[in-house]
Formats: sequence, C-alpha cells, structure tokens
Amino acid sequence: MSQENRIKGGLIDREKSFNFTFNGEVLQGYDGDTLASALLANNKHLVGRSFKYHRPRGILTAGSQEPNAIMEIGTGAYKDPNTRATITRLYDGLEANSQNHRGPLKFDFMAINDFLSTFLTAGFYYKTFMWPKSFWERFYEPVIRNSAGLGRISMLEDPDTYDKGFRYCDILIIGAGATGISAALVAAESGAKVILADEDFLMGGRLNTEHNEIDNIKGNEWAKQMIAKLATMKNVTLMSDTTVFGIYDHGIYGAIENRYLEARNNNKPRQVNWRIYAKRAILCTGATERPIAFANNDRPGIMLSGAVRTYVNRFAVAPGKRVSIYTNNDEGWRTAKDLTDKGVNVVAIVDSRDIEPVLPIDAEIFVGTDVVNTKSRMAISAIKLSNGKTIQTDNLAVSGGWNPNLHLTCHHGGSPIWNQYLATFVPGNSKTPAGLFVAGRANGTMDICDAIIEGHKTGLNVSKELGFKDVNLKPASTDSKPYNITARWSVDSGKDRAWVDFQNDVTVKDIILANKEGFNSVEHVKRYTTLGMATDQGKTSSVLGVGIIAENLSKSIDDTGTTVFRPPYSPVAIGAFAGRRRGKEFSPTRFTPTHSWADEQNAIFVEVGMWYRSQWFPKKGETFWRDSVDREVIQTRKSVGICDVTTLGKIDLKGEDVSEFLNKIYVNAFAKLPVGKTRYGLMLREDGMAMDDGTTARLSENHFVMTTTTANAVNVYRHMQFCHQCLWPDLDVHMISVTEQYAQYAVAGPNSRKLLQKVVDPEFNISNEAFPFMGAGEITVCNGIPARLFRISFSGELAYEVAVQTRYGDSFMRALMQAGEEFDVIPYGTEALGVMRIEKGHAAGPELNGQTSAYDLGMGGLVSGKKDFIGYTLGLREDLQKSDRMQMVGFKPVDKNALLNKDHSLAGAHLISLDGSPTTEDDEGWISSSVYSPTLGHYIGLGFIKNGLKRKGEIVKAVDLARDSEVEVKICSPHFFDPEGKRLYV
Amino acid sequence: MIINHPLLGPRDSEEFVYLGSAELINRPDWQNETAPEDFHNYQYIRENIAGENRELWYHEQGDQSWLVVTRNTLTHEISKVELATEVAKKMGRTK
Amino acid sequence: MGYSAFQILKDALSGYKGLKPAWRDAEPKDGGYDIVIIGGGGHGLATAYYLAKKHNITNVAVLEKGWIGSGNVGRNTTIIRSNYLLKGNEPFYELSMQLWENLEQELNYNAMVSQRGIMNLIHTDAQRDAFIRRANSMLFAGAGAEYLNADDVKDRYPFLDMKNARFPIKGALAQPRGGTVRHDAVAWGYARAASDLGVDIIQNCEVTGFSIENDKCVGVKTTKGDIKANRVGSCVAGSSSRVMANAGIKLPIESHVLQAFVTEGLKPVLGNVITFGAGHFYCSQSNKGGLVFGGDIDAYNTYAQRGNLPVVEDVCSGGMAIMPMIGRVRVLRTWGGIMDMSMDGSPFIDKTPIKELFFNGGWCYGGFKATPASGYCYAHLLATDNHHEVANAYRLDRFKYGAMIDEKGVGAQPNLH
Amino acid sequence: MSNYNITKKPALGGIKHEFNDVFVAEVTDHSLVMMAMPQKKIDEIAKELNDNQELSIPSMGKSSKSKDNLITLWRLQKNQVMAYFPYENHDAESYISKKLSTKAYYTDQSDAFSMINISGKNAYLALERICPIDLDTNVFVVGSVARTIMEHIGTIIYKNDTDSFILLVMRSFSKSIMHAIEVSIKNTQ
Repeated sequence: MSQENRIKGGLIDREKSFNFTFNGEVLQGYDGDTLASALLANNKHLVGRSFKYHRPRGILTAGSQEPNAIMEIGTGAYKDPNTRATITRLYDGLEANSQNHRGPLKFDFMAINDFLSTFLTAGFYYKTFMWPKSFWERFYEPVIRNSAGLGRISMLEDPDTYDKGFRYCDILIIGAGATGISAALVAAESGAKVILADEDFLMGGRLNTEHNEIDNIKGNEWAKQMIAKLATMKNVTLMSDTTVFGIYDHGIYGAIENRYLEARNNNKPRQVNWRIYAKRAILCTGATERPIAFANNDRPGIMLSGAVRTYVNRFAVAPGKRVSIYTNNDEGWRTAKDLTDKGVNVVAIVDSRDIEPVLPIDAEIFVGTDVVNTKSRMAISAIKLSNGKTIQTDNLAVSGGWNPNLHLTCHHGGSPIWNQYLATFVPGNSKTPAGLFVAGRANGTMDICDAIIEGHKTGLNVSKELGFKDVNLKPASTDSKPYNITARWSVDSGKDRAWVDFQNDVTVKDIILANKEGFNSVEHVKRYTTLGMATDQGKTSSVLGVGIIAENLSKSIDDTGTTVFRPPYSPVAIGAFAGRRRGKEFSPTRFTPTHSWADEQNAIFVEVGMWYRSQWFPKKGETFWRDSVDREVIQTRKSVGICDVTTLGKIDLKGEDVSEFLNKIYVNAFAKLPVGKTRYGLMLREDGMAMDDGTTARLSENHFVMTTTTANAVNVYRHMQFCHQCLWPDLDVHMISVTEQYAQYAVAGPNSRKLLQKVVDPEFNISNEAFPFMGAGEITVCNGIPARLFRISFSGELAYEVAVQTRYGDSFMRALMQAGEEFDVIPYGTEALGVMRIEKGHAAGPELNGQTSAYDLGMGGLVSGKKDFIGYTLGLREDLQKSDRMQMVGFKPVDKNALLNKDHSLAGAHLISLDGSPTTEDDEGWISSSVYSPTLGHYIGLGFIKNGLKRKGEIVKAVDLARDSEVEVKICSPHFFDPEGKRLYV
Repeated sequence: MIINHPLLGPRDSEEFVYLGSAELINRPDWQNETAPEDFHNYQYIRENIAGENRELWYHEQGDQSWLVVTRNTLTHEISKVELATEVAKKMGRTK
Repeated sequence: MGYSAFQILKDALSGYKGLKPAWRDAEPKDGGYDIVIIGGGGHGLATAYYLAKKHNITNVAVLEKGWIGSGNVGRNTTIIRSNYLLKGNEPFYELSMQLWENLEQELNYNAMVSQRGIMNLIHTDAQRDAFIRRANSMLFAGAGAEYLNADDVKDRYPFLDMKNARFPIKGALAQPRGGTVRHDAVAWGYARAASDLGVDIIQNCEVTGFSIENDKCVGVKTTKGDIKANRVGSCVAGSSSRVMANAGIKLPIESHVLQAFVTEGLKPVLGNVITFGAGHFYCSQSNKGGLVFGGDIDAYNTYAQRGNLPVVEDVCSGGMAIMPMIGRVRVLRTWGGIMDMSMDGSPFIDKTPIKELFFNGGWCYGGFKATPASGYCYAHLLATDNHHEVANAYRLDRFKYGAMIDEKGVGAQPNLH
Repeated sequence: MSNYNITKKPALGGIKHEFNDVFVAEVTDHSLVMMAMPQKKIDEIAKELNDNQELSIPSMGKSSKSKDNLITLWRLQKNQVMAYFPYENHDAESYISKKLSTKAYYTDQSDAFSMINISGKNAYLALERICPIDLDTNVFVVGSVARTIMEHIGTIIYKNDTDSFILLVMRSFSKSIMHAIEVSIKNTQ
C-alpha cells in the first residue's frame, strides 16, 4: 500500500506527488517531504547498516544529526554517498540506495562482525595484526579498508558546479525558529541590515514540528507570516537551506546554501559557499535531542522522541501503530500527546523519573522505570522494562534530554559549561567568538516562552549596541512549556550492548573498557573508541558519552570535560569549498600580447606560473620537440629570432633617490649608472642568498626601469616596497609595475639590428656606435609609436629588447616578423631561450633556487664591499664563504654522444668523483640545468660542485639513479659558447 | 580575518600578504662592530610572542602599503593597525 | 601483558576482567629524575622510550600539560616519508623510516604503519629536474625513490585529472616506502613501552618554569610542584618559544597553524598518499575510510589551534584540481595544529646555552614522520652528550655560521617553509 | 618613414554582451595615468590641480571629477592617484601631466589594465559572487573605488553610476575576469 503510514495534516503539499526509489523499489511521497519522512510514510524502517557491526538500522532523527539513515543518493557521477535522508528534500525521480552492506540490506554478510563483537571491542586492532610483519600492507590492511568506509563515490568527475559569494550584514541570525524569528523581527525593525539563515528548507524551526500557539495562531502559521513579513523588508536577507558551518576570525561566517533542486533543473551551482561578514551574530540554533543507552537501543523503529513529533506533525507520518515512549524529561510526554492527538496509538510511557504524570495520556504509564532491552533484529517488536514487564510495540520514542546546539560558540576554543538542572552543557563565557550572542534553546533557555523573549531581547540589545534605533515591539506571546529533566545516561545492559554512538558502533562497554586501559580523558576515549567521530559528528553521542565516562569514573561532568567542537557544524562538500576553482579554472590565466598570433603559428604553450608562454613553434614536418627547438636556436644564432619576453617583471622607478635605492637592493653599484645605459643587477635576500636578477636601465635622471624574472616579478616588487616603506621611508622613490603596460620582445641574432632598423623610426640611430651594448633609450617605431629599446642579451648574440605599449603588441609582432622575412627570421619559445642561456652560462631559476649565494653563482666579483645592501652582512658568514661550498660551473660529457639516445638530460643527476660511489657521503654536487646544445652538438649542463671554480678540467661522474644513467662529465667554464662575448658587441 | 586598514577601513585578510615580526623594520647598521651578531638576531631570532604581536602585513591586493598590525596570537584579536612607513619613521628610519 | 590476537581472545572470554591501563598514570617522584622530558607528545614519549631501551636510563619522567598525545602527534595528517633533498636532512629521515618499519614489533603495539607509498606529482619541466635531483638524494641515502612519467601516473591513478588540468601532470616522484601511520597509536605505543620500562608518564602537569642555578638547569617548576632533574629536555614543538622563554632563551622559531581535514568515511578510493605539486594539497585515505588531507599553513603567527577560510578553500580547490571526483565528498572536521616553524624549515636537536637544558623543536610540519628518529637522536644526545651522526646538523646556532638547511630555498621566512 | 604601421587592439576586442538585464562591455578608448605625488609636494600638487581643472585630490577609496567632467581621479593609494580620462593617443602621460601638475611623476597605465563595465539592476547580484567588498548602495556609493581581489585576480572596482560598475584588471587577466563575470551572471539569473 502506498504511503500506508501517512496521516492527516502536516506541512506537505499533497497536490505535488513525487515518485522516488529506495533500493530500486518505486515509492511515492509529497513535495515538502524529506527522503526520511517519505520512507517512513511507506513504512520503510530498515534503511541502513552501522559502520562496524553492520547492525540493521532505522531512522533515528529528523535532522542533520542523523547517524543511521545515511545513504547513497543519485546515480552515476551524481551519486552522493553518506547523505542524510533526514535533511534531503524529496524530489521527483530521487534515487536512494542503502550503503555499507554486502548482499541485500536485509541480509548483510558483514553482519558476522556483530556476532564476533566480543572480540572486536574498542582498540582491538592496536593489539594484533602485527605478525608476520609484511602481512599488514598485503593482507590485514586491505581487508580492514574494504570492510571499513561507508558509502562509495562514483570515481567520476563531479558534474555539478559550485559557487562562492560574499555578503555583508549588521546582524546575522543563525536559526529561524521561534527565537531566531523573534530576534530578526526586532533587529530588522531597528533598521539593521539582517541576514536570517536556517539549515532547513522550511524556515520556522521546531515551530513547524510542535503544537504551539503563538500570538493566538498556530506556531507554524505564525512562523510563515513572520517570515513573509521579513521577506518584504529591504534590509533583510532570508537564506533558507543554508547552514552556517563555522565562525572565523573577526566576524566572518562560513555558510553553505544548498541549491541542488535548482541545480538539477537549470544547470546552476549545486551549492553556494557564502562568506558572510557580520558585525554581530545571534545564535538561535535550538537544541538536539540525545538518546539513552540501554541494551539494544539501536533497533530500527527506535527513534528520538522529538523526531517522532516532527514526523507526526510536520510530515503527517505515523512512525508506528503501537508507539511507546521512554523519557527522562517532560518532552517525552509531549510526544505522547501529539501522537494521541493525531490518533496514533500510544501503548506506554516509561519515565525514568519517579514523578507524577506530566500530561494525562491514555496509555500505560510507568514512572521510575527504565527500558532495559528491546526485541527483534530487523525492527523493534517489544521492549522489556526494569519492572520485568514486556510491552509489544513497533516504535519506541526515546528522549534522553536536549543538548543546546552551541557548537559555533566553541569554534574559537571556548568550552561549554555543565548545567546540572538541564543535565547538559550550555555555552561558556570564555573564548566565545567576539560579536556572537546566543539565545533560546541554544543558550539553554528551554521553555519556548522564555526563548522568544530572549531572542527578542537579544535582537533589541544587539541592534541598539550597533547604534540602530530603539524599537517599540513586543515579543510574541505563547504559553510556557516547562522543561524538567533528571539525567539518565545509561541503563545496565548486562551481557548485551547499549549504543552510545550509533553510526560508529561505540557501546557503553567500549567506553568502560577504554577507561580500564587508562584512556580516561574524553579526548583519549574519543580517539580510542572513535566515539563521536562518525559523519554525524557526535551530535547525538558526544554529551551522552561524557555522561557515561563521568558515571563510570565517578567523576563530576565538569571534571570529565567535553570534546572540542570544530568547524564545520555539519559536513561540507569539498566541491563547495573549492567553488569554481577546479579544472582549467584552478588558477587564473594570463596571456601575453602575442598569444593569438602564436596560436596562429601553432605554438606549443607552457604554463609558467599563471602565464601561458610559447614553448616552441613547430614547423610543418617537425614531429619531435627538439627538431623545433634546435632549429630555433640555430636560426637565431645564424640570423635572427624573436621571443616574447613580456612576462618578465617590469617596474618603473621614479624619484630623486632611485639610484640610491637601487644601491641598497642590488649587490652591485648603481649610483653612477649613466642615462641611456642599462646594467645587470643581482639582488640578494637579507640572508645573503640570491633572490633575483635582471637589468635596470636609466631612461632619464630620475627615471629607471627594472626587469625581474617572470617567476619573481611579484615577490621582487613586494620586497622593494618593503625596503622603501619599512627600511628607507624618506627616499623619494615611486614604483609602478609596468609589466603589463608594455609588450616586450627580444630580437636576437646577428641580423637583429638590421631587422630593427626597418621598424625603428629613422631619426633614432641604433648603430653599434650610437647605441652600444647595454644601451637603453626611448625611441619610436613604425611611424611614431613610442617604444623603449634596450641592447641586452640573454642569448649571447647581438640582441635587443624592444617594448611597445601593449595595445600594439600583437600588431608589432606581426610587423617584426614581416620585416624579418628577408633574414628568415623565426620566432623562438622558452625552450630555445633556455638552451641559449645555458650555452652562455647564465644562471636562471634552477640556479637561483634560493640555496645559492652570489659567490656560489660565480658572481662574487659583482659584490660591492663599499656599501650596505640587502644581504651584505649575512652573506659574509663563514660557512657561506667556505671554499668547499658547491660552486656553479659547466659540465660537458666526456663522450659527446652521451645521452643522445635517451629522452632526458643530465639535470638532476648528482656528481661524484670517478672513484666515488653513489652515497650521501660521496655526493659532491648536482646538475641544475642541462640541455642538448645544437650549437655544440652534445649535451651540456650547469651545476654545482664542491670547490668547482678550482676544479675545471677534472672529470667526475654525473649519476642519475632515478633514470638509471651514469655519465662521465668534465668540469668546465659555464660559458660554453662564445666565452669572450664577442658576439654581443658587433 | 579582517584587517582594519587605517586608510581604507576593514578589508579581508585575503587581500594581504603576511611577512612577520615588525622588528624587521629595525634593520641593524652594517658598520656597527656587532653587525654580524645584530644581523643574525634581526634575521633569525624571534620573540614569537604568545599575546600581542606587532607584525607586518602587505596590502598586495589593495593600496600596496605595508602595515604594522598589532594582533594577539592567542585570540587573533587585532587592537591596532598602523602604516609601516609611519612606524618606521617613528623608529628613526630615514634614508 | 603482551598484546596479541591470542591475548584478545583470552581477554574477551574472561569478560575483559584482566585489562590493565596501557601505561601507568604516574605522579612526580619526590627524589626527582635523572632526566625530565617536557612534553608528552610523540617525540617526548619516543625520547623517553629510547632513553630507557637503548641507554638504560629509566629514571625518567615525561611531563605533559594535558593528556598524552594532545599536541601535534594527535592532530596531523599521519604521513611518513623520507624524501628529502639535503644532506643535513635525508639520512635523519631515512633513519626515522627504518625505525617506523620495525616499530610495531618493537613496541608490541599496532600503530598501523602502512607503507602504501607516497607520490609527489610533477607539473613542469623545472619541477621534474628538481624532483630528479631529490630522487637521487634519496637513492644515494638508500631511501628508495621511483620516477614515474605521465603514463605511469595515469595507469596507477586513472581518476587524476590528466586532460583538463590547469597544470598538467607530467609525472611523479614516488617513494614506495612512504605511507601513513595511525597517529594517536604512536603516542600510546611509545607511552606503553616506555612505561613498561619504568618511565613515569605524568599527565596534567604543565611546566611553568625552570630551576636554574649558576647557568645550570636543576629541575622544572610545574603545576604539580617543583621536580628535580639532573637533566631536562624540552620537546614541546608548537610551544617551544613559550617554554624556552622561561629559561630566557629566544629561538629561531615562529608558531604557525597548519590546518588538516578529514572527510566522511568512504569505501577505498585512494591507495596511497598523493601530493599535488602545483597547488597545496596532499591526501591519503585512512583505514576508516575518511580522506585525510591538508595544504599550506595559515601564513600568520598564531598559538590558536584554528585556522581561517582562505586556506580551507585553497586546500579544497587543490584537491578538486587533481581529483575532481571528490567534489561531492564532504569534509567532516577541520582542525589546526601549532607548528614550530623554524627559520630554514629544518629542526633542532641540540644543547642550549644553559647547562643540562636541552632542546628539541622546530619541526615545522614535518614532525610526525620524524617521531622515531627524533626520539632516538634526542635520547642519544641526552644520554651521551654527543649529537647522533644523522642529527648532527640540527644545531641551534647554525644560522650564525650560515649553515642553513633550507630544503625549499625560501630563506628566513618561516611561513614559506 | 617606416614601411610598417602598427595598430592597436583592445584586450577583449571591445566585447559587448547582454544577459537579460545585465550588461557587460569592455571600456575602450580611454587612458589611465598614475600620478605619483612626492610626500613633500602633495599640497603644491593639490593647488595646481585645483587651479588647472578645479579638481581635488579625492579621499582614499573615492574619486573626483574635473570641472569639465572629463578627468576622473581615483584615490587608491596614499601617494598615488590614478587619472582616468577619455583620450586615445599614445602620449597619455605627457597629455595629462600638462593638464594636472608638473610636480608629480606620471606613468602611463592605459595598457596595463583592461576595463569592463558591468551594469544593470542585478549587476550587484553577479558581483556578489566574486567581489569581497561590501557593495551596499549606502556603503559603496557612486564614485567609490576600491582595489581588491576577485577570483584570485587583483581587481579595481569603480562605481561609475547607479547600478553600474567598472572593473579593471591587469590586461593579461582579461579573459579570466571576463569569464568570471559571465559565470557570475549565469549563476545568478
């Protein structure tokens, strides 16, 4: 029969009927249902298996605290494992499958563990599986891993998208129940900008699940009206289905808005990760009910009493036909009342307290009595009482009392404090996040009447404190509903087990055994038994566990303590935290001015930080990367090549004191750099290690332009700002990054001048005499377009770098290529650039790796001893000056054919002497950069070896065990090609 | 975190880059006799205070100013934010 | 009482009546100790164990301000590896790996040392060269290393994003001997073994000061009173500066928070440990099924064991960038541990300017994997006055001479290590 | 005379898009020049600006306009002010220095940034997904300007009119920021 347990009433839309499946069976439910309520409506009580013992389990709760009803929802790439049925809003076509069982849900083979449970107590695995040693990885661990775990993921890329957002408000109210709504009404009226967020898709909190009269109307109706009113106010933002999962520093709140229904229909983000900046927040998150630990308290059909009320009242579902109640507080009686009001048969009320009946209920009443056991594995059929009676029942509603949802008050290290009257923890006073207030049940104010007043007052006070207007608004009126409780943690379960943590299968016995073994601190118990570490984050088990430890160790609860609550309040999808940052959007992308042009040339691009640069330009017929790169090198050295070097950092420095400033940040002197000249500069960190290098040109008396490496552009700029603002604030220096203002191209090769002369406007004389090596100047090109020209060379050829405003970058590259046609100009990429710089022995990234000093790099000669500069003093430390430090030199294979038939270079190989062996002890250095030199016809390498500068000519071994190669190499000058640099000056 | 920039008001710390102790402003004199020891302490030794710490943050994605932020390392509470330039000048740094 | 399957059977059949505490919960001895170790974390407990086991010094107390294992040994991502580049480090971590390999049998405690392998992904040619250099350092030290090309990586991990990645995966450096260990169990196992050898483990005993006479340390002041000691070893990474300040010692250390994450339990997804080389993300799957992962530190100095959202988001995006199938997996818990971040990213095991006061700290976020060797070498130093050969470089004064051990080459900026 | 003439190209090709009620367009044919003011000369410079253009140095995070409405100054830094003006030659630096004050240092930034205008009643909804700055109409009033980070891209946001914003990013990021804006609009419609 369809929805056999459905009764009258409820906040569901019976006009909208949905089909869904559970383990393949097609079932019906209504809009407004959760998956859990729809399953219960269809009398599906057995919904899952526990983690360790694979016990049959039913729905325990009606909220985000659910430990049992977690399942795989959706199929294929959309499958969501471990999803709580109790908070999953039903939609048409929902597919749910139970998880963590082998074989059908009813006949899980892994349930054998349940029968072995005597041996599988807490921590048993620390004591065995040690022999034989090699069996751990090969046998024990795979078996354990396969039987552990819960749901399965699809292993397919998540097809949904996620987004992020930023919202500001004066007051964030977390929880839209009676308390939160009361706070919101008054805060909104005061003029404050308010965000009201609630984890449920229907705002109203327990007003939707209880019988209350508020301001003389039904509680849920009142909630609906007030929410509607708030929705019309401009200064209010309502965020339903939004969980505030964490409080971060200075009023930053993390919240996840669930939009999966919208996502399904319109291809929108499944969730939005909101960063809410709130001046104040009021936590109105209510409370969560906890169970009582008695023998076999985990059977399907045993639910928390508040959840029973929720299913009956909100979802119009009868949880059973013969319901019994077990409680230690007044609320169990209200459950009985709501059930009988709805015509559901209540057979018994069992109250552990010896009290007068709280409400008149037509059922067997047992006070001062406990439930000591239950019957039937797949679904409860009877309970056994401490007075010896057995009662036939198909649903047991348990209430062990309510724990305030104070988790967020602890996110900054605060500890809750014990309240013996409420038999639970309430928010503590120390280390509560600044700006956070708590009201209502979350604050231990259990009576709804008091909670509404507290919400109202808190809203009012917080608004006033922020300077908003006083509001003359009365709190809503409702009847008092007192809450009386006497703690009952556990009932002696004899030989049977009594569950504390349902999902992780932690029983009272496990806790007692852990205590016996000296695990007495709550944290030790938690870690040893896994109590509270399941997907429900201990929401129903943590406080219960503390109560049981205290009882067992005869300690006060205060002395026992509580575990720390950490974000997130409820689990958050990794995708939601990542937002849009995945795939190609993991990082922003930077394109150079020649990108589209290069794309037309079929360039191969390479990621360099965020940039895409052209790596090489394959020509027709070139199938192997080296074909292209070798050609680019040879052609550049023979005639002329062009490379886009826009990505190099460029910083304009202006001011009266720039030269003095440069003197302080470069090892070499800059004070006397003439206008129209550029100079190589090496920058150190304060610890004396090389940080970056580049050139700086003086364009006019007070105007310099510096280049940095691509990789360090941002760091160098930041470092220079530090040096200026923090160390030498009175220097007149103004820095502006012009990296992106100019498209800059290296034009290199013997014909580079001839090529440039075709585009540089004729009034600028760039002959060798007029514009010598290391010249710099402002010129115009292509009929009046301003440009900067630098005669510098990384390739070792006659070369220039020419910069034009980026808007002309694309066009200028095309012009250069056209002008160069007569010289067979070629574009070259970063690979050829790298080959040529290694042929010339220029240090780059692999050499400037932060572990090398100016001396190590063979640039000790540059270091000025006559001035202070960053890195000077610490660079003089004795270990850095030792002659046996590893120094940069060149390496040539003794056998020129070495590595030619391999697909790798010498880079990364370590260096040992010919009679050395590949051990740490004999290790003398390593090869940092290595390429095949088409100019020389063999591999070459730059690297560091002990005392290298004095060992030129010596033969050593370059050993690469990782790639199984060993090559004899000769230590040489790093300047492999044109060591005198004659080609630069022509 | 939110840093209340003295010129721009509250800004998310994601706009900033952290460096370390504000003592890094106090760069020693290279010509002091004790320069090697001074620079060693300056560069490597830290008070590492559990409590109010004066530290340098750079507003990289903002106005590019260096700030001296007084922040409690136990609670993260920020009690003061100053422009590093002004702090540096007060500490006697000039050219 | 030895632990074994047989013993479990016996215990179970007797209703667990004979169960005993895993370690003695001791109170301070009036007569004091030969050696007092401050800090009942992994390193402190390991030190005490090796003092007793290797050097027969058993009149030892370990003082813990909270419960043992409450520091970083209980709040890390459980990875072990010996894949270091520099000579100052690699032999030390390799010794640690060898000690891990025999730990459980030695301690008679299953800490689930799982040599499932660790893989560092390579995304650029320059990174490959650097990793090859590192692989060779490892191979020279006998630690084992394997270079995998892109196809090898794809074969092993078909779920990695090989086609749409912003930073394509070009290969990997693997250390097959790397893996994970059940972190809490390391503290418990050492505690139990040390306690059995006579070491006093004293919980809820916070050290508030040192008794120093004529530049010589003669004991500690604690919340449980003064405790005399012939020799004191601090071993409180995360709180090093605070504790050593009581002796007037300033350190080349800053405290930073490293966040870690665990997801809901899943059936096996990830066989070994993966590290993303172009973002900040490393991940393994615990035997319980949760993905355990982490990334960068939170950049600012802090003693608060919690971090902030930017790093949470960065780390998760790193995960999505290489394993886009984890998008729907939910983060269950995030937490933060306080790291001693040293000025070159490498630790200290050394004497201090005060006689009989020793220091162990500065582990940055590499402390967990170092636990056995740290204990071993610290015990060696405390017992013999000599630095163990593999820990010889871990001197407190190395910066004075310029003998930095800077694996990353980022200089004296602790938050970048 | 050179035989080669070169032409300019906007970063996004002058793209224009309409998404229901949100409009996105690259802003072209404008110039940007950063004016750096030496500490000692700020007062003199302020006076010159006032004399020349009846233009004041705006307070931090705000903008000001010249008498003829053609020059807008953005105060993003203490010692630096960005001038934004409708001028489309390649000598923006000298052009603006003559109009403003000769005592400041000028650096052409016209090509360093690309500019995108996003406007329409729901523009802020899209921006809410990427912009960490509070765009509340009472807080970020017309004329406000801020430099921040959006989708990990350094971005300047200027509110040029009711329901209208101009975003500036380093030119190389143009495609990434455009994509971010489009996704934001799509996600909020």
